[in-house]
Amino acid sequence: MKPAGRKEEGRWAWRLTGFITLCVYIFMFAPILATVILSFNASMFGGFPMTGFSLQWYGKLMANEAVLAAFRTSLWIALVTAAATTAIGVVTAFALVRFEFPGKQALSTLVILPALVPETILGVGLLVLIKAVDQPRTMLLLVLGHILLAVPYVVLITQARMVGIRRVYEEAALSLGAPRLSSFREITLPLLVPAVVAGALLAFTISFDNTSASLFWRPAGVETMPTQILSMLKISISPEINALGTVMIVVTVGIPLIGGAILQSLTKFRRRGEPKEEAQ
Amino acid sequence: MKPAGRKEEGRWAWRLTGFITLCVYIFMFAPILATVILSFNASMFGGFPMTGFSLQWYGKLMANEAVLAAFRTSLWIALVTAAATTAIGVVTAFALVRFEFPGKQALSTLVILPALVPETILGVGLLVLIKAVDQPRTMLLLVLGHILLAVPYVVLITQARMVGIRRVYEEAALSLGAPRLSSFREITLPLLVPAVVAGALLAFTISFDNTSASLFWRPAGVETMPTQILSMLKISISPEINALGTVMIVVTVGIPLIGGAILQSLTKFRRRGEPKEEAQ
Amino acid sequence: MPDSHDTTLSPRPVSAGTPAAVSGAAEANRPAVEFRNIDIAYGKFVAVRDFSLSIHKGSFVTLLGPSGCGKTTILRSIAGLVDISSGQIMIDGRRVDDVPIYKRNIGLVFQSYALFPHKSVFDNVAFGLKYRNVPKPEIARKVRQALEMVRLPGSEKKLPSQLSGGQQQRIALARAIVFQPQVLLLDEPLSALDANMREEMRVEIKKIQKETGITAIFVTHDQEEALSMSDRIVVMNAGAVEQIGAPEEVYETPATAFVADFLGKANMLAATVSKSDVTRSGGPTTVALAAGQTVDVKSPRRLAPGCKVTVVVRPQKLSVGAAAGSNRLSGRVVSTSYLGGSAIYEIDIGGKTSVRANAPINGRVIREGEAIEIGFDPGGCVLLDESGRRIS
Amino acid sequence: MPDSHDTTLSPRPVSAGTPAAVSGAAEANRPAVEFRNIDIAYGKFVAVRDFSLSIHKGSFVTLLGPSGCGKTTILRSIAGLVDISSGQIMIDGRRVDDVPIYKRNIGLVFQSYALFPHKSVFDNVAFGLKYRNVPKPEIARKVRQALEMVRLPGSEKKLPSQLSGGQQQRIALARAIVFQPQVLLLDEPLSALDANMREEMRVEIKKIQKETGITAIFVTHDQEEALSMSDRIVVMNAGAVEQIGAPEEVYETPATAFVADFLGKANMLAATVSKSDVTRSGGPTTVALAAGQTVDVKSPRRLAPGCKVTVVVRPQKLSVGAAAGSNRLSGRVVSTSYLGGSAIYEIDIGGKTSVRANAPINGRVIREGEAIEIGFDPGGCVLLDESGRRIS
Repeated sequence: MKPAGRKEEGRWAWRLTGFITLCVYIFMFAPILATVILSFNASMFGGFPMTGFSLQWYGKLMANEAVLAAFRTSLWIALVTAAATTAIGVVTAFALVRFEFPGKQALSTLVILPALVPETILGVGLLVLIKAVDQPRTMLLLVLGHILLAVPYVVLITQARMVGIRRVYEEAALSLGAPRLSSFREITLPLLVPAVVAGALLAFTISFDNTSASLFWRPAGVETMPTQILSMLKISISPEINALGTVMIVVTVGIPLIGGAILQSLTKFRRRGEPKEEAQ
Repeated sequence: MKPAGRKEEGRWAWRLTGFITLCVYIFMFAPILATVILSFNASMFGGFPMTGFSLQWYGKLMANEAVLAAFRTSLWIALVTAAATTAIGVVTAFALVRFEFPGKQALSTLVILPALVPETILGVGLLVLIKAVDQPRTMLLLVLGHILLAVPYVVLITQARMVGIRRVYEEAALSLGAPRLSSFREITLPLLVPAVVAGALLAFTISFDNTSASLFWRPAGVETMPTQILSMLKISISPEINALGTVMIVVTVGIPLIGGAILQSLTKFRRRGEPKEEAQ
Repeated sequence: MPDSHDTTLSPRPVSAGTPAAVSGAAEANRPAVEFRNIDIAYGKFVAVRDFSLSIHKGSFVTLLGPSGCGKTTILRSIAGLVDISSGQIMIDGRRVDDVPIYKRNIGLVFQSYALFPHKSVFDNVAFGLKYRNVPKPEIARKVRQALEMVRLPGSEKKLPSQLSGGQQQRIALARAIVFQPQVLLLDEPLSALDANMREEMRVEIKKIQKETGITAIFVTHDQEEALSMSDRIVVMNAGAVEQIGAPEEVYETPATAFVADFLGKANMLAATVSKSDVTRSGGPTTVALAAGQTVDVKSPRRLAPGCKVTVVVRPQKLSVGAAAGSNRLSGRVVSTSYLGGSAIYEIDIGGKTSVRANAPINGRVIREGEAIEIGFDPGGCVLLDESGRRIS
Repeated sequence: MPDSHDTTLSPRPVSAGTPAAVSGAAEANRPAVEFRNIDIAYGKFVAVRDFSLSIHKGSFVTLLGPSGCGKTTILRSIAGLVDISSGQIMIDGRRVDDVPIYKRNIGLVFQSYALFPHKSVFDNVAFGLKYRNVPKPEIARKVRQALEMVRLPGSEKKLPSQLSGGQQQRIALARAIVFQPQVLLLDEPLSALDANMREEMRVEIKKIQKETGITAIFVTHDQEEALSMSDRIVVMNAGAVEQIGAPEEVYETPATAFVADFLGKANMLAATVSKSDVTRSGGPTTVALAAGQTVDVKSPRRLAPGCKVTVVVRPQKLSVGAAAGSNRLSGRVVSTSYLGGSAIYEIDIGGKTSVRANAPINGRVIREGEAIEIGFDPGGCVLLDESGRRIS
């Protein structure tokens, strides 16, 4: 169907939109582009015009033990967070969508709340609490903190998908003789896969990128990538930062994009040949 | 309809879920509760048991010029961000959902991307860019940065609602003689209100709570609430922090909750008397 | 095509070879499904009240009623998807109240097909066999037979999304019957299909049910489906049974005003008995309609003059114009709906009463505003008493 | 109720008092809507091809066809919601191709009602009047009249969500006619309603259209709706017109095989002319069916023996059993669908050909497997030539 406002009338609206959107996205992508491009700058001093192409800053990064340690720490935490939140998310979403139990309504509301509770508060709160009960900050606490931050989003994603998986599929499997666990494993879980993958990727990104909570909770001497960058920034904005930023971009944007692409091609494969909607 | 797993079979699943969820939420809410409770502690030293009820730490906050300045700065930025992002969100979502134009598909993808780009990257990138073009960090930059961070979420919320508002409503208004702008104002906009309110509240919270981007972008000497808390934490975890945390909780959780409640009661009022779905 | 399958899909009696089968002398005349005084309540809402029904092996029974009448709830209770509050459900003589759904050996066909979207047609149909530990070559053979039976041979590798609605419902049917369940439950399986496909599937389902000899319970709100497919119809309203009987019985002699109205929108004319032949019980009775005119009706028993009755006449039983017989009413056409082979007339017969007549078109369609004569055979109507029950 | 409104809602002629009205001597015989060689294409897909139609003032014209045939596209082009690629659309003699939708003065009723959910019934109905700068007291009066006309007086303060589907569609109708548009466009307005409500609304819409004398264009895929409501039917297929005519004309003498099949699923029997009366043009012609039997048909012109034709007979025109006349075919019942007043028989007449007969039940329903005689009047069929067009 052609747009309703084909004539002159509609144009002003989307011209304005186009302009605003363009501004927002230039504002968003120009910095990223600048970071990536300048990371290959040969010059010691950041800034355009570039003086030549060089990989020296990446070389410097690879030789920087502190950076490598921070990268390993972040990666490890992010992977554990992704795995744990995904498992929690699937079970919670299944229980929330498929079963009736006392307090379900309350629990549903609680799921949304923490996504609204700002990190600053969670960060301060946890610190206050462990100080109140006189405990040290440990890596376990940091990982648990990241899981806490990511769980609501993963539950929301899985829950949304779960609602979309009609109960009749499970009822059909049961009626055909598959016990409950088999029905879940054979029918529900495969249909949940897109949400599981999306949730895991999101949890990974949330954890890998987390700055403020990590600042609050990390044990003494432990740096994650974002805190490492922050502490390096305090010294100076060196071209090494550009290289580190580019690595961050590759990990936190590249991985989800690749994951999303794989997911989409999987879904496409499944939908191949699905009857098209009516033309008019 | 009763749950399908009424007998023994389903129980293990939701018992496990209940347990996990309980752990997560204790982990989440215990710190918050601790912060709020300890903020009324009479003792100089945080920690249980409490020695008495006192409002002295709130009094101290009110006398702390730095804290008051940070609060005013954060509030001001959050309000501007909420207003700007909401306006951008409505126009963009309308254009994306209702009009066909070249590059629409690309633009739709771009809308999702920035929500995936981590704050650390945006933070670093913007810094790198302004250093590359040799500009100082200003308040305008900080506000623009916050708008940038909040826009994708607001667009997503508004877009989701916009998709739900069927085009026939607008077509009906047009066929009845209302020009395009009147149709938008009388029909589309009122139906979009829930998304607009939700988007504004979310933008407010995102801005008010932002730590990492503010750390990167704030002009020298400017503190927002989260950066203020961080810098106070570097000195010590004083009971004053508890009081400040409690204020943050009230602003960032209380305002959206109240907004949501008002919104829900509005929607309920509208839906009153809607024919119930069939019992079986 | 239907001839190409062998007898493994035509289990007469149904129980042959099924795991839960019980053999014995009493088997032949034991009902396939039996409800004994079932109540089903959700909290305070009673969905089904004191429902009893016994279903013969190999028969096709339809639960017919408006939405919310409890028909789907009953179907789901046989499957074990809904708990009964009291009473007993027996499948093939075995009480199943505490048997979980996956052990009940029933075939279930849903309104929304419910084919597993991520599994091929083969895997969908084979699903029930797999959980019955049927050996693989046997599964392949049975799936092929089932697909031939629903006239979709060779579709094993397709995904459900590649099939049309009608094809999906055929696959769902194949999936539900391939493991020879004791009962086949069909929950409004035709209502998601478009009109042409619906009629085709109606014939198809009935044919397959006959060939396999399976006991089928069919739920619908569509009177045409119920009349054309069933051996017996259970008409339900508000959780209770209104009438149970063969299609002809339910249509021709509705037990209550509800049944008369729900099946075929009968004309209901309030009347008072003015004269009745005292000598014969089935004799002619003359009633004065509240609308003002007088007609003869045939009553199964003698009615006292002055007795209030409702005369129920189906639109199809009313002849119009020249075809109207001796038992006549005169009126004026309020509206005419031309339907091609026939026309529906709404006729004002005075006293703010209008009747509907559905008559084949002989010659000219009578237009709005014209005077018209309508007539019906005294035996072509049913009389209801003041409480809305049929006088018999 | 319909008597309680005054003449402001019954504008004959339609143009009286409407802002866009053009007065003049030629007004009376100018068509209300005229399409001149319309093409509508989306990119490379041609939705409508060379469509011409002239619609008389006050008439009820239906665009009938399967989904995707372009009927909705044409309707939307009148409203201005779809651009035409070439040709002209005239409303009341004025070319509207470049007039934006909100200046076209048309009333539009949607399948999904499209009532503004956040506005009361009053505000919904008053919407069109408000944008025509009607004074407030006048608005209140007109809204009240419109609500009385759709038999929902007093519902002004309700919200659409408080109304049933049928009630919502009545309000939508009131909203579309209250400002006396030049044309009323109805886009499958009944298809979201349940069967009983649909029949009621069919009568209602037709009645209101007659009373107001408004020109109505109705889009549907339902042949019953088209036949029962229309003054003229435009049967469409794949973007082109198949036949235009009165309901009786389209039903009794379908111009093409498509029309015969789409309206009432006619039997199409391949045949060869074996003998024809050379002396008279309308004389009896004997044809040999491909199925093997021989029947007499009436041809409008002389056909040479050996000529291939298709005999189109509607299921309703076939008499069965004792009622079958002299022009007989014998066969065997393959399936019987009991429908209450009548039954549909699928009858195998040999040569792998089966025909459907829809016959009223006289006495006994004939069951599957029984032998049966069917007959039809030689004038009760239509002959198509080899290209599928009616022989005339």
